[in-house]
Amino acid sequence: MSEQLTIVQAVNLALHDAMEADPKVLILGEEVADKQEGGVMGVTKGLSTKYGTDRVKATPISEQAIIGAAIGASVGGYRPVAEIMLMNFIAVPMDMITNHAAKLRFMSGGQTNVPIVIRTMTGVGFSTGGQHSDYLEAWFAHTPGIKVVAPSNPDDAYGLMRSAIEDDDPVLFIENLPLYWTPGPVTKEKVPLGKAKVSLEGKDISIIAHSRMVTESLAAAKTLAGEGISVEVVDLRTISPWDRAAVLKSVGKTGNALVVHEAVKQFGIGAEIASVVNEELWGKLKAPAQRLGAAFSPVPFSKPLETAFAPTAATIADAVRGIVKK
Amino acid sequence: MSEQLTIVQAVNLALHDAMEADPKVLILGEEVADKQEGGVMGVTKGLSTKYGTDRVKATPISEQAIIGAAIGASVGGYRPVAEIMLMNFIAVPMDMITNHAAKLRFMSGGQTNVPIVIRTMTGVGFSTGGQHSDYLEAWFAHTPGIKVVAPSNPDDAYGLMRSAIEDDDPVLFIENLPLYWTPGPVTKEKVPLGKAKVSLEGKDISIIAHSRMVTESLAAAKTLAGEGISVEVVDLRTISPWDRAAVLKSVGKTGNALVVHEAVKQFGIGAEIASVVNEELWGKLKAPAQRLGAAFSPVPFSKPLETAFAPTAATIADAVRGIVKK
Amino acid sequence: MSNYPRPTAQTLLEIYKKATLIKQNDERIIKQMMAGKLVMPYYSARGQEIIPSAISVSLEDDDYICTIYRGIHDMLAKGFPLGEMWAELAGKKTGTCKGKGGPMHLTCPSKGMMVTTGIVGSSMPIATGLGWAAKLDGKKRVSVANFGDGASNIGAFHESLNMASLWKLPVIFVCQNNRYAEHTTYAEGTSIDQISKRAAAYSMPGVTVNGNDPDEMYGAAKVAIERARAGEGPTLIEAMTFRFNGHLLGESGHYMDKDVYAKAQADDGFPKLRARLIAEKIASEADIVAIEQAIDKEIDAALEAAMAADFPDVSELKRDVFAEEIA
Amino acid sequence: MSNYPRPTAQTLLEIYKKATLIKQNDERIIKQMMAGKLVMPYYSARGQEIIPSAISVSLEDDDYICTIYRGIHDMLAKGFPLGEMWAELAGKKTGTCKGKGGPMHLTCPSKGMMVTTGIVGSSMPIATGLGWAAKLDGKKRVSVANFGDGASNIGAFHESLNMASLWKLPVIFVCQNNRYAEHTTYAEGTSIDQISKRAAAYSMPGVTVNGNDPDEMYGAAKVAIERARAGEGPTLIEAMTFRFNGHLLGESGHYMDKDVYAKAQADDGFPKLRARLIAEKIASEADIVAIEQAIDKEIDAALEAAMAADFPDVSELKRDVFAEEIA
Ligand SMILES: Cc1ncc(C[n+]2csc(CCOP(=O)(O)OP(=O)(O)O)c2C)c(N)n1
Ligand SMILES: Cc1ncc(C[n+]2csc(CCOP(=O)(O)OP(=O)(O)O)c2C)c(N)n1
Ligand SMILES: [Mg+2]
Ligand SMILES: [Mg+2]
Repeated sequence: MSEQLTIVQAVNLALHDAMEADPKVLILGEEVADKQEGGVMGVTKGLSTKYGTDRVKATPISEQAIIGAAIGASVGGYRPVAEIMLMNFIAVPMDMITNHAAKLRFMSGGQTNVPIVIRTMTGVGFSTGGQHSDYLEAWFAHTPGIKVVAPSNPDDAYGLMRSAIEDDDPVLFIENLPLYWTPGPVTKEKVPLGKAKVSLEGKDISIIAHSRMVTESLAAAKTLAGEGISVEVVDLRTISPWDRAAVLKSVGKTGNALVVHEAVKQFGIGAEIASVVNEELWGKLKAPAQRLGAAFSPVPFSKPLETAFAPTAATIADAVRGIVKK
Repeated sequence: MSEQLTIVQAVNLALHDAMEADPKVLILGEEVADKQEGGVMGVTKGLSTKYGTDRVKATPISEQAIIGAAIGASVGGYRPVAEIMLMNFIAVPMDMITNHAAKLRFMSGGQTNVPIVIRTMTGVGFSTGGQHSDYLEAWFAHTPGIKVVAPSNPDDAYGLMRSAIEDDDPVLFIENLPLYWTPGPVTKEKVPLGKAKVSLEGKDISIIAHSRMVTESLAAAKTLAGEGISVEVVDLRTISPWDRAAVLKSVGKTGNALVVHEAVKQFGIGAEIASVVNEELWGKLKAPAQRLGAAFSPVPFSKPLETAFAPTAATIADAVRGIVKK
Repeated sequence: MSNYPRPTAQTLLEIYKKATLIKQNDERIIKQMMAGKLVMPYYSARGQEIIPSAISVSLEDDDYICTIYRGIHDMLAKGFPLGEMWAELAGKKTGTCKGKGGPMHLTCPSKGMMVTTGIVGSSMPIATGLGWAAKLDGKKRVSVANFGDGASNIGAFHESLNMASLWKLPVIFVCQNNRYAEHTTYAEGTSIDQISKRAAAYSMPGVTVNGNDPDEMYGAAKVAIERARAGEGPTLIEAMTFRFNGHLLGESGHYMDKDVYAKAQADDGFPKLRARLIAEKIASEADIVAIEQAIDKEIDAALEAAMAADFPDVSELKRDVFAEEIA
Repeated sequence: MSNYPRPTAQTLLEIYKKATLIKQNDERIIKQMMAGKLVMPYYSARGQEIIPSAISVSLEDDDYICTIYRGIHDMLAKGFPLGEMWAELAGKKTGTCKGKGGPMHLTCPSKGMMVTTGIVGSSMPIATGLGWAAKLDGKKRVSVANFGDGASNIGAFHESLNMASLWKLPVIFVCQNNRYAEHTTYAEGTSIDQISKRAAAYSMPGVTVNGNDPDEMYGAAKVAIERARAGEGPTLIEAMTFRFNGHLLGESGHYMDKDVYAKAQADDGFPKLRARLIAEKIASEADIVAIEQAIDKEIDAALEAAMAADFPDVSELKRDVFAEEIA
């Protein structure tokens, strides 16, 4: 009884269900009300019409006030879901997120907490260039007090959003633009935060990925299967706190690890995961954990450069061959 | 002929010498002019009196405009040194730094560049709590287009500041509060960016550190020497781009690596360095590269917690014993 | 301002009691720090006592306030418990924040003291959000955002006032204009002569009052609070005042003009109110001395308990990062 | 506004030529995109042509401008070379930014086109810095910051105007008020009826003009530019206008009120100026047709060269990140 939905529809449904289930759930952000067409991608469509413009507020272009308003409302007992339209714009309210949302619970000794969800979208592929495509999850994974999730499919998008809204701490929810319209079954089951999922079982190597890179990794796995290389794909789903147990279990089994993300490789989240894998499975690995990420440059506009910038099924497959052949 | 100076004096001297050497060098930030006492710590003392308040501008509390003004002036041919008083406040102009300063050269295809230096101070030890003590270098090391340096002593502070100002790209210059008044010899030699320094030679393990953690590591090395453990300490000095060759050379020799930073361990810069060490020296290591960093929490106020939060000579020594004893 | 409601004798006495608590508490903190018994960055509000005292008499416990590093005066006026405050300043487990927050992050939701921030300007967007929550609750609750004159030049000020005005939120923006932002004079950082004039940019009422005068301060606050409770939206109040102990305790103060300082001392609101209470026979010298002594005893008790309490256990580093403890 | 300097017939013709280039270039970009020959996010400025055309006639090549994603009209008016622009839009190595920047980051320092940003509000702090550089140079050069009505609600606006006013920088803040911020109407995001009124919060002159009227736009810009060159400081100009192709090419436009749209069309500045030139005998129908044809040829040439050019080599990912190539 699971319907086929796109990620846009799955997130929209999760927001509808959450607002229905809990009157404390609020929505705010630029263009989010139906008067403004329910978000530039329509992710918040129907919410203001159904739940009213007191609970669903279209805001001015004021990212600091958007996150500040969400923080304040949450400290006042609500569960706001704030949209920062594109991930690069998250640099604007960075103080509100890292110095406040992530820290108020600790600094108040647990007297206050900030149950907000910050939705944002990003990803290369649409020629949007240097200020509209970055993956910046590493900044937040390095920030104690905020959780980071990034679904790769409609079912997880629904389930993670429901859990993120119910979580009592701030959650950064990263949506991938090119994946938005990919349909998939949605069971409407909540997906626990902090739990990875083995998307494909394999024997020779574990690819650890999230968001769109899971899709690319699965495509690479298909190609490699034809070459007799058996790939296991672990979808992190939650980047912080990440599922060490699941990753170590998988790599413990395959003996090889490749962490793939669309973000710049250097100082990206793959480094933490690779380091832990090397520390914990020392002696049991066939090769050191490897990482694949974007080039060390801003996101380029020109199509051939944009295509070469981030990992693809092809470059992932090459990386796997390089590791397994060793 | 090298005089003894504190880091405050060394940075101040470097700024004086740079303004003297190049009329295009400018200073801006809160309290930086002598009318406001030359900076809260006196780092910019004397500059406005000597070079005038057109070149040395005390600003309103407007971090976005401070960095924006520095970017604009640099695109207009100047070399501004902007102060963001404390590192946590760098979250406020995050958009200016990461979406603009770091990207304009690339996005313009090299037609423009942003030769600015952003000075900031931070560090635990003075009971300043959750919003005044964070080390956030990992955010910027993960951002292509901006360089990150963090001196551990007066000589490097002078030399790196001179080089940072002469560099044609944006440089984030991190000063450590507790180290400010430690005196040391200053040769007035410029220190090239991207070059690490072996602060202490040793045989059994390489500790890779920067800023105040170098001091703690050297203290740990002293203790360990007494136990017959010979420690090599590599001072990164530049965090991005970091000196892979120097680090790999040292670890290639000792066979053991411990990366230490005051920033939170998880997803910190130690993960990148440890990963590269494990990738490049696979098979030549006695143990996987290890990391030591701050606890996964905001910086606490209470003294015993603040002391337990970040690595110390004692915890570094323990970590080394744990690795070398294996 | 002539048409402002005026405080009754009873209210004036209440304001004076709050101001006395603030002043004596400040003096005690400084004494303890000088004696090396308290180690922390301290931003004294000596001179600004009347502002929160005259505002808080019109606030309920469940009205929200957000304040800044220089905010202990705002907290005490709002009823922040002395014992938990002193324990927090001493970094003890019995502190309101278990010693984790310290002076710049004192919090006490039961008194509506929701957020204290060390980041200039950041009290405003959060107080705006609390105003949104208050409006949704429909209980006529209000939200007060305290900030300084220097903070009115940061972006968060602009975004917050625009949003609060657009959404008609029950927020009172209280700019405590003490003429300096760290070592920078008002005019060196601010491009307009009075911050209250900036309210016009948001179609919001804006008023400048003498923050050291209980009549003006009480009246302006009362009007703004009533307006907010009535659902008519936010107000910007600029309260002119001075901070006699400089920005951060221990600084040289060289940047402060001697004459300006002397003139400010002549305008110090606290001694004036004390004298007035006696002159207007609202209280006798004896009554006032009794008040002062009672407060000193309260402080003695809070201080002693704080000093006697234990420090938090290091395992606290794993708690309150998230709801669930860090493994 | 009555005392504004008025453009001469010669200047009006110059303004019209710039506006024609902007309009025809916009139409050609859309045609190419519809034909699938250009793939990029496109924010058409159709309807806003008169604003930069009437400003630029008072600017020199070495005067600075910063603009936004919706900024090709500002660039062409400032003299941005068509060939390099088209090559950049096509992502070719012959583009001004070697294809790395694209439509949202077009740059051409030789024409003073220093920074194009895709981040709302961010053109202002940077233009303020260019104004500081201009002031230090002492060459009477000015800096123009272009931004939209929605951008006037973001913090960077506030910080920039305050700083530019304090430092008396030669900056002209040009708010192109096209009534919408993406799908949000002016009133849904802005708490005051005219953005120019916000200038008062910074003791800065602020004026609202009909941006579609070359006389008003030229006059207000001329006065602000002269003021800046004379070292008297910044000005905020709000130019009322409309963008007929919506926010992003391809959108539904449902959020736009039909009547508002129809009324805006009646006020479209371009056809009005064309008719006026003929009526006032500044140019004949034939002259104008000749201008239009000449411009079309220029665009043909630029477009063909762009299509024929090569894409940048992938190794370009390692260049221009830093001065030195990435290893
Ligand atoms: C974003 C940010 N920038 C700079 C600082 C450093 N700082 C702390 S207090 C202060 C001055 C604030 O002045 P004002 O707003 O007038 O408040 P006051 O201290 O006078 O009460 C500054 C610059 C900070 N805490 N946050
Ligand atoms: C900081 C930031 N927030 C949001 C956006 C998304 N966005 C792009 S254009 C736009 C509307 C801007 O409206 P306005 O300032 O009026 O300029 P216009 O597009 O109408 O010319 C928005 C919200 C952005 N680019 N940057
Ligand atoms: Mg002040
Ligand atoms: Mg607009």
